[in-house]
Amino acid sequence: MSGFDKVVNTYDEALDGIRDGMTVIAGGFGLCGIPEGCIAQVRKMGIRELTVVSNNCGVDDFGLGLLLEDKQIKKMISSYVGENALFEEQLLNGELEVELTPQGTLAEKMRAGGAGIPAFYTATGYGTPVGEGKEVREFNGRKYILEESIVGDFALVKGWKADRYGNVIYRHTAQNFNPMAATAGRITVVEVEQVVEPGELEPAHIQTPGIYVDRLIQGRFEKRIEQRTITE
Amino acid sequence: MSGFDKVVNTYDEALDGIRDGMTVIAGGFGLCGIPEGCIAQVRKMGIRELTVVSNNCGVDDFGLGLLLEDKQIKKMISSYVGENALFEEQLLNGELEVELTPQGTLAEKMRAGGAGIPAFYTATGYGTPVGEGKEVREFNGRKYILEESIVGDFALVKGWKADRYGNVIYRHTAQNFNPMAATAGRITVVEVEQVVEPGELEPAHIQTPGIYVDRLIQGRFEKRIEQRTITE
Amino acid sequence: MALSREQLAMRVARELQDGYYVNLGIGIPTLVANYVPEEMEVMLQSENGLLGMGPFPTEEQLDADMINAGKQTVTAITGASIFNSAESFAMIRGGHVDLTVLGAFEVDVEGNIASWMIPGKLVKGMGGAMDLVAGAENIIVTMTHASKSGASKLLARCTLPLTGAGCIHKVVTDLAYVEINDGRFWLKERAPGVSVDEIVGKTAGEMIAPDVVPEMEF
Amino acid sequence: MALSREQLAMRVARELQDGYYVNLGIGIPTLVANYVPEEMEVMLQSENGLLGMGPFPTEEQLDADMINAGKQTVTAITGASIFNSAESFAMIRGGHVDLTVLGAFEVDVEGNIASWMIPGKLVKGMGGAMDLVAGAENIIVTMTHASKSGASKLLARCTLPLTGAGCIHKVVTDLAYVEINDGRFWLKERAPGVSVDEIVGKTAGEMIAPDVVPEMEF
Repeated sequence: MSGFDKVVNTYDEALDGIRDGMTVIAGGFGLCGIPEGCIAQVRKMGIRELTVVSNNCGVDDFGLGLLLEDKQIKKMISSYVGENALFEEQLLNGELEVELTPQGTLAEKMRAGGAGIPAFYTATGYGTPVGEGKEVREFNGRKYILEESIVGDFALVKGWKADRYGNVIYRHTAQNFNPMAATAGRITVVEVEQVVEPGELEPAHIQTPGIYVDRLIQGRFEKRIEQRTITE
Repeated sequence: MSGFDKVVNTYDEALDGIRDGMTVIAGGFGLCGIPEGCIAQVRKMGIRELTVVSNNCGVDDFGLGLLLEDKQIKKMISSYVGENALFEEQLLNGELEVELTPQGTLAEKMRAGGAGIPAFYTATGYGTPVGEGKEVREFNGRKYILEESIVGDFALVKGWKADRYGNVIYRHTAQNFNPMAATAGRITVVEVEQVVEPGELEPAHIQTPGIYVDRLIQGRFEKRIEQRTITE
Repeated sequence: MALSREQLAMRVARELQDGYYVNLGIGIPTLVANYVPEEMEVMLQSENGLLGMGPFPTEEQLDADMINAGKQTVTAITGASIFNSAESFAMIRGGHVDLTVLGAFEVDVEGNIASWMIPGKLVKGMGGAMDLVAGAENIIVTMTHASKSGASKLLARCTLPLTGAGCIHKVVTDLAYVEINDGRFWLKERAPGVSVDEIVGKTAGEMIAPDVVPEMEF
Repeated sequence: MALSREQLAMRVARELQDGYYVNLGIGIPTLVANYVPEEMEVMLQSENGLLGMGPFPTEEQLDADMINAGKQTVTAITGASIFNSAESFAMIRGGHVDLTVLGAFEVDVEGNIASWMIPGKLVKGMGGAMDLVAGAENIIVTMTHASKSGASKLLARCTLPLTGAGCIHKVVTDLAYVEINDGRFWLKERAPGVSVDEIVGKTAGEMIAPDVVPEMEF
C-alpha cells in the first residue's frame, strides 16, 4: 500500500515546501476543529507574508492568532475576526489586510475551488459592501452576485480519525470547514487524533476521501474551548 | 414529534399534489437506487407531460422506462439514455424530447438548485454541442461555460434507512444522485427500505438531513440488476 | 411600557409553527428558544453545521468538538444531524430554513437591513448573517425601536452598510410589531401601554397605522 | 503488427504510477486494470460514486446496490470510499484524478476529442465523458488508428461533435503511441513490426516522426 500511504511522522515533513507569500487554507470554526499542530509548525518555520483563508483568526494566544504574534500573516480572508487584540492592532496599523467574506460564501468558494468550479452566483451580499465591484446578474427575477472560487497552496485540515490512505472522518461540529479546505489545497495536510488501518472506516462514513489528501499526521490537540457554557 | 414526523403510509399521500406538466427529479444511476415505488405511483396516477430529470431513463419494463409505456414523459434531462427501445422510438417519433447533460454537470445543477446557487461556471462541455448558446467566460486563462441550476416540483428519492424526522442514509453506490435530488425538490419524497426511530442514526452519518425531506415512506424494492457481472 | 428582552423573545416565539427549522442569531434571538409553546416542536439550526441543537451541556457532557455558531458549547438533540459548512449554508442559502431570527442596527421601508458594520468602529465581520438574510424567506428582526439617544432604527433608508437588500418583512421591537411591504412600515401590534403616537413618532420611515392597533398580551 | 486489445491495455498501463487514482472508461480502458504492474498500486474511481473499485463479486458478494459506472456489479477494495455523484464529479472536475483512460472516435492535432455522438445515429448521451475530459490533466485516449474502412481517426480537425476541446495530449492506438502538442501529432513509439510510413500514412493530421521511432516491447 506504499503508493497510497499518506502518513508522515513529523510536522517538518507535513509542511515541507511551504514558502513565504503562499496562500494557506485552514479548517476550523472559532477554536473548534483547528489544525493546531500545523499552525504551530508554520510559526516555528517562520513563514511570512501568508494569505490565510479561514473562517476566523483564533484568539490572542491560540489558533491562527499565534501567527499574528510574529506578524506572519499579510492577509486574512474570513467571515468573522477580531476575537483578539493583536488582530485589531495590526489591522489598524495597516500591517494586516482583511477580506471579509460571508460565511456561506466562504465555504462555497472553498468547495468550488476543490470541485473545479471557477465561479458561482449567490444572492448573499447583493446590495451590500460585499457585492461592490462584483458582477450582478438576474436569474428568475432575483439579483445575484458573481463570486470566484478559492484554492490554496496548502490546506491545513484537522480530522478525528483517518486511515493510512488519507480517508478522513471528523468529530461532531469540529467538521465545519475542514472537508472543504481538504479539497481546495494544492497540497493538503491532514492532522488527526488517530491514524487507523484501511478498512477500519466504513466507506460510506468517510467524509474526506483520500484522493484529496497528500500528507497525514497523527497529532496531539489541546482543543481549547472558546466559550464554556454549561447547564447547571 | 408530530411536527417533524415525515412518515406517510401510502404512496397516494406520498405523491399527493403531483400534476401534469410538472418537473420531477428522480435519484438513481441506471437501475441502482431508483425510487421504484414512487415511479409506480406516478404511473398509476397517469400523470402526463412530465419533465423528468434523472441520470438515466431505466429500461423498457423497469424504472423510469415504465413511464414511457403510457407516454407520460414529455422531456428527459439526462446524461445517458437509450437503454430501452421505447425511448428510442418515442424520441424518433418526436413524442419525447431529450436534453442531454453531462453527468457531473447534472449532479452539480441539482446540488446548486438545492443550495440556492442559480448558476455556476464549468469547463465541462466547453467547445462541444453542450456549450452551444451558453455564455463562455475565461477564468485564469481557461474557458468555462455558464450552467444554470435545476429545481423540481417534486424530487423522488430512494434511501436505505431513514428516521421519522426524514434523516436519510443510503446504501453503497445506490447513493449516487439521490442526496442531490433530495435537496432540489419543492416537495421531496423519500422512500426507504426501513424507517427507524430518531436517534438510531448517528448524526455524522446522515447523508440527507431531514430539513430537505417532506414525506417519507417505507417501500418494497425489487432492486433489479442491470448488468450482472460475476467473478467465477 | 417597552418590552423586556424576555417579552421580545416571547413575542417572536409566537411566529413559530410546529415542525419549523429555525436559525436563531446571537443575543435576544437566542432567548426565543426558551419560549417555544409546549405543544410545539421546532428544530434549531446552527450554521457551523448542526441541525437539532440542544441545551448547553452538563459538566459531564461538555465537549470541545460540540459548539454552536456563537462558539458556545452545546449538545445535540435526538434526531440531530451534523454536517460541514458548505452543506449548512446550502440549507440556508437554498431556503430550507423556515424561520431566521436576528438582531439589527437598522431596517428601512424597502426591507433593507444593516446589522454588521458601523463605519469608524472595528469591523469584526458579518459571519453568516448575509447568507441568512439572503437565504431565508421568513426572517424576523428583533431590536429596540430606537437607540438610547432616541434615534429611530426604522428608517426611510438605512444609513449603515447593508447586510442584505429588500429581504426583511417582519420586525419585532420593544415598542411594536411592524411589517414591511410596498415601501412602508405597517404597524400591526403595540407593546402594552405604548401609544400609536409614540411608535409613529419614533419611526423615521413612513409608517401606516390602522385606527385600532391591538396591544400585545403576555 | 497492430496491437491486440490486450496489448493496447498493456501499453496504457505503462503510464500508471504507484499511488495513482485512475478512472477507466468502458471497453479497452477497463482492461488496463488487468495490467497494473505487480509492485504498483492504483486505485480505481468509478464516477457513480466509488473510489477503490474492486473486481466483480462472487455469487455470494453480489449486491444490486454495488455497481460501477458501466452499471456492472462490482466490489469495493479495503480502504474504499463511497459518496454521491456531486462529490464524485467534484473529484473529477477539480482535477484530483491522476489519470483518465477513455476511448474515442476521433482526436485531432489541437487535442480535441470526439467520442460520444455520430450524427444520424441515435445519440445515447455523453454520460460522464465530458466531465472526465474537462477535469483530468492527464488523459490517455486509446482506440484503433483508423476505422475498418481505413479512414484515419487522427485528424487535422475532428469531424464529429466534440466531447472536449484541447484536452488530449496522449493517444495509444493499435499502431502507435502519439503525443499531441503545438498543433501536431508527435510519433513517439510504434507497434512491433509497424513502419513509420504506415503510421504516418494512416494519420490524417500533421505528424512529426523523429528519425528513430522506438518499437514497443511486450
